[in-house]
Amino acid sequence: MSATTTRKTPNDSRNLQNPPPVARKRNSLAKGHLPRWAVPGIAAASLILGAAASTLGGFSVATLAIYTAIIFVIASTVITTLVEGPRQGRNALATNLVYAAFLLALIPLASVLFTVLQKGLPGINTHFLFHSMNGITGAVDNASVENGTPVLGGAYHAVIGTLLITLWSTVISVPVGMLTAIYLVEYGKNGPLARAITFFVDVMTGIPSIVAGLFATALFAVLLGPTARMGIVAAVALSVLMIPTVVRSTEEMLKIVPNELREAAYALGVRKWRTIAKVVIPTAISGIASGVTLAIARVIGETAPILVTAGLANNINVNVFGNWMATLPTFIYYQILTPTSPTNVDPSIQRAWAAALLLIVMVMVLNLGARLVAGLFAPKKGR
Amino acid sequence: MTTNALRRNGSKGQAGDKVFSGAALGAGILILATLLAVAIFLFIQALPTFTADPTLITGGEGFASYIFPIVVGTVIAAAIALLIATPVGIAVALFISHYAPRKLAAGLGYVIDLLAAIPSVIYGAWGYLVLAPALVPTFQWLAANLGFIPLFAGPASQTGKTILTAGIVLAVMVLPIITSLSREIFLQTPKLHEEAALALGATRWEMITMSVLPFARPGIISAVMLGLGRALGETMAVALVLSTGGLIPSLIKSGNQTIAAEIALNFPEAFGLRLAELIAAGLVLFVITLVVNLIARAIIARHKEFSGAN
Amino acid sequence: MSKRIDVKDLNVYYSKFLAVEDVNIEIEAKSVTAFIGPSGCGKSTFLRTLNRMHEVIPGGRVEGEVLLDGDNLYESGVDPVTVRSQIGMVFQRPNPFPTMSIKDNVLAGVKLNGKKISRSDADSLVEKSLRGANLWNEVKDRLDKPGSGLSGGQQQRLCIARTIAVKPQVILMDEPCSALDPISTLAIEDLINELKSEFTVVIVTHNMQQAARVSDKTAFFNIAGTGKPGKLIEYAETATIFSNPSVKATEDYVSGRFG
Amino acid sequence: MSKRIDVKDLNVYYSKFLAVEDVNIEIEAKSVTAFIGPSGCGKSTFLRTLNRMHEVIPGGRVEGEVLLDGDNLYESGVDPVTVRSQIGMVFQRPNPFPTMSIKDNVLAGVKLNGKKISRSDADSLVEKSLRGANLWNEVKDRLDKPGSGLSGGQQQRLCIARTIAVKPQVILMDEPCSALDPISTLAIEDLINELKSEFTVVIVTHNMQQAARVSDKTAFFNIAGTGKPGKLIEYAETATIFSNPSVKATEDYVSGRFG
Amino acid sequence: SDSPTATAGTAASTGGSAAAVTGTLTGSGASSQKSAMEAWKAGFEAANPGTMVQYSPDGSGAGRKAFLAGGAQFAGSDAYLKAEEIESSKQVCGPEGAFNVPAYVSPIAVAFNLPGIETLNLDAATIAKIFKLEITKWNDPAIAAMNEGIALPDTAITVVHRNDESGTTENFVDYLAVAAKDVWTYEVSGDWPKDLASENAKGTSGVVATTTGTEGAITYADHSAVGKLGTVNVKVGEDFTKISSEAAAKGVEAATPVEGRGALDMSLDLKRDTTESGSYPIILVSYHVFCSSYKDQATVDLVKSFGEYVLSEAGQKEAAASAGNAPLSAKMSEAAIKSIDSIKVGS
Ligand SMILES: Nc1ncnc2c1ncn2[C@@H]1O[C@H](COP(=O)(O)OP(=O)(O)OP(=O)(O)O)[C@@H](O)[C@H]1O
Ligand SMILES: Nc1ncnc2c1ncn2[C@@H]1O[C@H](COP(=O)(O)OP(=O)(O)OP(=O)(O)O)[C@@H](O)[C@H]1O
Ligand SMILES: [Mg+2]
Ligand SMILES: [Mg+2]
Ligand SMILES: O=P([O-])([O-])[O-]
Repeated sequence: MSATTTRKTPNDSRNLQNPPPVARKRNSLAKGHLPRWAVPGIAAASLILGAAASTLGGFSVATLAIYTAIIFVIASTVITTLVEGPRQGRNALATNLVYAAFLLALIPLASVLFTVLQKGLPGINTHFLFHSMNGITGAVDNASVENGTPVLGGAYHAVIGTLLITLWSTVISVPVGMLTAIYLVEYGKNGPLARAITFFVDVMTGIPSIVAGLFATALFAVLLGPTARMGIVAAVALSVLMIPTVVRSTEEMLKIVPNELREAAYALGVRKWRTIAKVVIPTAISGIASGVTLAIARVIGETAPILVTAGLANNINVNVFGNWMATLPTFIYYQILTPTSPTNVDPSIQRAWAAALLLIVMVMVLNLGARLVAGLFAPKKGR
Repeated sequence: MTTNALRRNGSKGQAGDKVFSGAALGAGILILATLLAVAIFLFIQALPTFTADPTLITGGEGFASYIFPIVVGTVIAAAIALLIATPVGIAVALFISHYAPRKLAAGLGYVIDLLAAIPSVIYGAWGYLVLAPALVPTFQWLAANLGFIPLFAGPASQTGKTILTAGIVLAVMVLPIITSLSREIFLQTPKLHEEAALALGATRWEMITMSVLPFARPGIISAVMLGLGRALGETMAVALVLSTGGLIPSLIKSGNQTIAAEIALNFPEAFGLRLAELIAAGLVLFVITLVVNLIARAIIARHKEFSGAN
Repeated sequence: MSKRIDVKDLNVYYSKFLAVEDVNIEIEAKSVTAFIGPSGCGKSTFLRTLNRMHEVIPGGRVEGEVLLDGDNLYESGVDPVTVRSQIGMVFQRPNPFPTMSIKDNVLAGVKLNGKKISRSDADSLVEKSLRGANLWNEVKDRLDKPGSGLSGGQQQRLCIARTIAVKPQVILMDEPCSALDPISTLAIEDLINELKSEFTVVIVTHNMQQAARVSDKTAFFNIAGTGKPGKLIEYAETATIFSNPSVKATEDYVSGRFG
Repeated sequence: MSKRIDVKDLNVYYSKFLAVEDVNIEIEAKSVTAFIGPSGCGKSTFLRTLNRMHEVIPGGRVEGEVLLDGDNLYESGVDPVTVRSQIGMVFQRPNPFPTMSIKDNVLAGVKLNGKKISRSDADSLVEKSLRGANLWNEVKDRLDKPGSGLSGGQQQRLCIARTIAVKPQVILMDEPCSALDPISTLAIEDLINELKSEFTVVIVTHNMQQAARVSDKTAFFNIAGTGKPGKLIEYAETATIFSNPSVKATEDYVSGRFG
Repeated sequence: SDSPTATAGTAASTGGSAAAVTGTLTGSGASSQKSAMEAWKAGFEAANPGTMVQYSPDGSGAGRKAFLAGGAQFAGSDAYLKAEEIESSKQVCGPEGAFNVPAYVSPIAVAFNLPGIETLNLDAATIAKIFKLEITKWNDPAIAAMNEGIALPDTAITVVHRNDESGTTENFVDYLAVAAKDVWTYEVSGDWPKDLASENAKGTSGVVATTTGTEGAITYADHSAVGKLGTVNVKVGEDFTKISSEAAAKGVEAATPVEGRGALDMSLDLKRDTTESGSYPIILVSYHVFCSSYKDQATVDLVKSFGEYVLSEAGQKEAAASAGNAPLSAKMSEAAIKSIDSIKVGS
């Protein structure tokens, strides 16, 4: 029984017509709680101190931001601890660090995106988007630099190659990866085979991409002879890299589908495979979709395995079963590392960054697509 | 014995189950077979290295002394990457799942996922064009003030192309892998358990440590392992960012080398025994991954009884 | 059409742990049978063996026979799917499918098995089942909304509707009303009485009044102590169990003087 | 020590949906108050507003005041964490922490407060709380096993033990016994009677007998129809509600003649 | 569209060659030839409609390996086939094996980043000492002695070398090992000596970019790629030779054929320590490797007509215009064309 209220004895009537007590004391539940202005206040103070500290050791925006952030994290943690106690202090620290981590993660993203946009945007035009590099020689680039005419040649052939090779590797990896994950979660019952697969899938994540490429090359050399460089070989190499990501993320997502749902379906006389296909997978689809997207993003930017499997082409090739193919990463790679004209590298560099921008946009679109798909099937409630 | 009525039409539709479970099993076995094939391929191609005269191996002192510094370099780079990416990745995932305003969260997750969309060549180019020069002052400061620690022994690199820079680039590349997988799992934490913690008077952070993190623990470890795989196997970004060299403890001088980059840098010109050496290096990387995963498995298994699933 | 169930010398295990021991029971067609007993005595475990849902749990296995109109559920060659489509089940915790709308939840048993059903048949089946579960009025305007948006009681009734919709021959219910208010409970009890005229119903309940109200026969399970197996102590007409049980433990339990 | 709760003009929303409208109620210290009413009428929703657990649900918000001994829980500057550590809650569905052992589950709330607790104190607290929840005998040999391995009823009792262990000033229980057998239920009811001498207890129940047995006062909530907000219809001494209610709907409900 | 230059019209056909050839020709090898190869490919395909040339710049080693395995019809290589490789080529090329012809000459510049200084005079020993990290300041007396009148800064020298195995490195260190044999005692290989720890980068563009971004840096790279960096005039005899295509061509003239090779083979031993004034000794000769016989006439025609196009005046001019390399002398081209002309159908 707290003595802090002036309330009279409780009354039994259901209608609370009594006016509220006139002189209410400060809310004892709010005791030891920082006022609302505390956070902005500490932030402002940190900014001032941060500015002071950074001017001491050579002012720059970066040091200002860093000092301010550090001072803010420490100060708000300490003040919260002093006023609200250690538990709230830890909570405040965790909150600060979580926010700081997010901002920190944005820095490289912003920097990379800025770099790509700054260097890539000038090169994006319809000529670039819809033409290949066929017939573009150093002389052409030299001419466009010397005459100040627009850069010729584009990434169309590489876009086609990227789309086709990625499509084929997805077509190979997603069924294999998802089925494997299904085996692990729904059928394997943690038996020796399931444990072996889980373990080796993890090991598979560590295969360096170039080794995957060499492996695919060797495999097809055995099957088709030494000249076998083509899109499908690259797709197989990428699949080796993609499958473990698909398996792992799908497995994790399937595991957290509650057993209750499986039981509900079984009890309705639904076959196991239909339960998996119609109940378990739709429930986990959002996570699976983002796992697959991640896996695609993981391989769509690969260079090394493409070079040894699909060669390099300047012209458009839509046949993954014959002739060489370029992809955006190999295109970027060679435009940067061995520019078309060594003496005038700017056109190549511009094409490389424009292609990088293109690739990022492609993955973004893919990502959006996956989200859309996931949204259509995902559990209708939840966050 | 009378015929069992339940058995009569029992097989109807059972084919679907058989096909499906067969396909699932087949897929699993296919993966094992592929991996076995990769291992055999690596082993056969690497074999000349192990039988060759040690003086013929690069460095002239046998394969072990050739590979040892690169293994250490690989481990250093991957360790830097994971030391940065794991806490940041988990924190970012938590930010998106439990801190950010709900309406923003999905969009923010998408933004971070974008990091995964950037090809490694671009990370490499960004690393040596933007990041490395930007880090030079920091390296110089570290050399001047913390130079007594061998890790920061000076003189600092003029170009900023050091193993630390490579590690940071790898961390950025690994981050979205850890974040997006962890985030999905954090979001799946049963509401019941979160509410149980909150109703006991837990703060948000306490709720996270009581219900979210324990639930997500195996998933986090998997995510980190996936990230580790990427960090270990990444070729092009390291090849472009790192100014390679022999094994040195300092993280802010040029030096060190990773297996994947060693392969990528030397493969084009490699021939005969040198090629076998590089493939053997790939085999070693394979073994490293195997060992690390064994350890991770052991950690997960130790807590199996208390796993969050079900 | 409904069928009888005969259980002979049934032992139920979780891996090595014997959870329920040596049950012999005969459940008549077109009757309601209630299982009662203290928590942990194996009522749920035993109930699940009646439609082979027990097998779904890792390590779950049985010894003995369960006969559905003389056909052994556990005979080799019997497909558990066939068994379960004839013997439906409602669980203790409501578990609607979160990815499906209310309507699709009701139709789940039909649609998930890939059976074609016309739109109008589907609509009338949905309405009939939801009415049967006393949920129609509350959800008729939001049949396309997700089932997980309902309150606990509403969710459980949705699960009952879903089970009714597949028209099984036996319906097993594991404390179906423990999340329901008295009105819904009464409706479900009425429903059970209706179903009885056509189907065989087995219900686990903690509510003695409910057992007394709905069941024709009652089985009392008990457990000697932790780690010991649960056993069927007494099985008789409900009236007998509640008024004149032959075993002391039963009398103690139903009168609340237990333990 | 226990505290009283006064609720003034409370409206509870899920985003724009008004789930509970205009509740005024005074809950006395050291008393047991029961909330009854049909499913979906907002009992759980309202109960959650009493310790700000309502805020945890997306879109959940309130208008009005809830006073704990005169201090408004919803005043700006009040930390929900403080509120919840004084007002504990037991949920409808058992929710032990799956990654913790039985013992750690009981101690979960206690450990939060950062106070160092000696091994022997901890052990005795665990025993006391588990005994209070009538679970001690069943689990005393496996305190280090995960809590998720228990049966439903056992899990719920574990959650009650966990809440008791933090010794809150008010305990809110949302159908705590709906998953329990009569013996455990009786034990919990006895426990509530004991707790009453020190704490304020608010319990949601569908079981009229239970409300009659344990509560001093009873609040009857009702809902006019789907989509309409739930309302507090009548609040009075339990004896009055069950024998001589002043509103017709209450009488219909408690006598089972509702709807 | 596959014709981005349609409006530019640079790849004008210069009239079809005698026999109309068709088909796809596959090559693999040195990345340094990529730019020139793009020019040859464009010129050749324009002159011979119905042909396609695909060249994968995987690296010389990979190219030779692919060629020897039958995965490519010709290889581009920064180093000629060694005797044992010619031996093993007999498996795919028939009893007479494969042969090398020079196709591409590239002067290697020693390039540095010192604002305001465009050229420096250095002799082989000083260059070797700089790259050996013995001379560490730009105003070192050894440098100053050869560069009177140039204000050398007190900047530290940052050596930048290739971190990938490379033909450029091999030719550069070969020059150091021959012309400054007292100073440079390391084994000649495409890998930079492991003991010399300094800055490095991948590829020609990598070292150039790193050098351009680091004041006081020095590197070695294909002359066409050094851009605005300063270049070293190398001491040959008593004079300092400024790097140029002509000086490089002169450097190649001084080379002698490798002994013990077949009649078709045109592998060259470069004379790094030539004293002939006006010739530039740090050069890289890149070869095309062909089989002396192919399985069918169509392939023979295709290979011959491409190989000869590369060596023709038009081909060499196109390459020089695109890749900035040095053309082969007329004499050498003629000899090489003669070798190619004798390619025949094998058994
Ligand atoms: N999945 C499982 N694995 C191992 N043991 C289990 C499992 N589920 C239940 N048990 C044990 O089997 C016994 C019977 O449990 P069961 O759930 O059938 O009891 P119940 O009578 O339904 O109890 P309640 O009334 O609480 O639902 C208990 O001792 C329980 O601990
Ligand atoms: N998370 C939510 N979002 C939106 N509406 C909700 C949510 N939870 C419950 N509701 C709605 O609020 C109303 C009150 O629900 P509540 O769960 O409080 O009822 P209840 O009286 O506790 O029912 P029961 O006896 O079944 O537990 C119902 O109409 C329900 O559909
Ligand atoms: Mg049960
Ligand atoms: Mg409720
Ligand atoms: O042409 P490189 O071998 O020096 O890359």
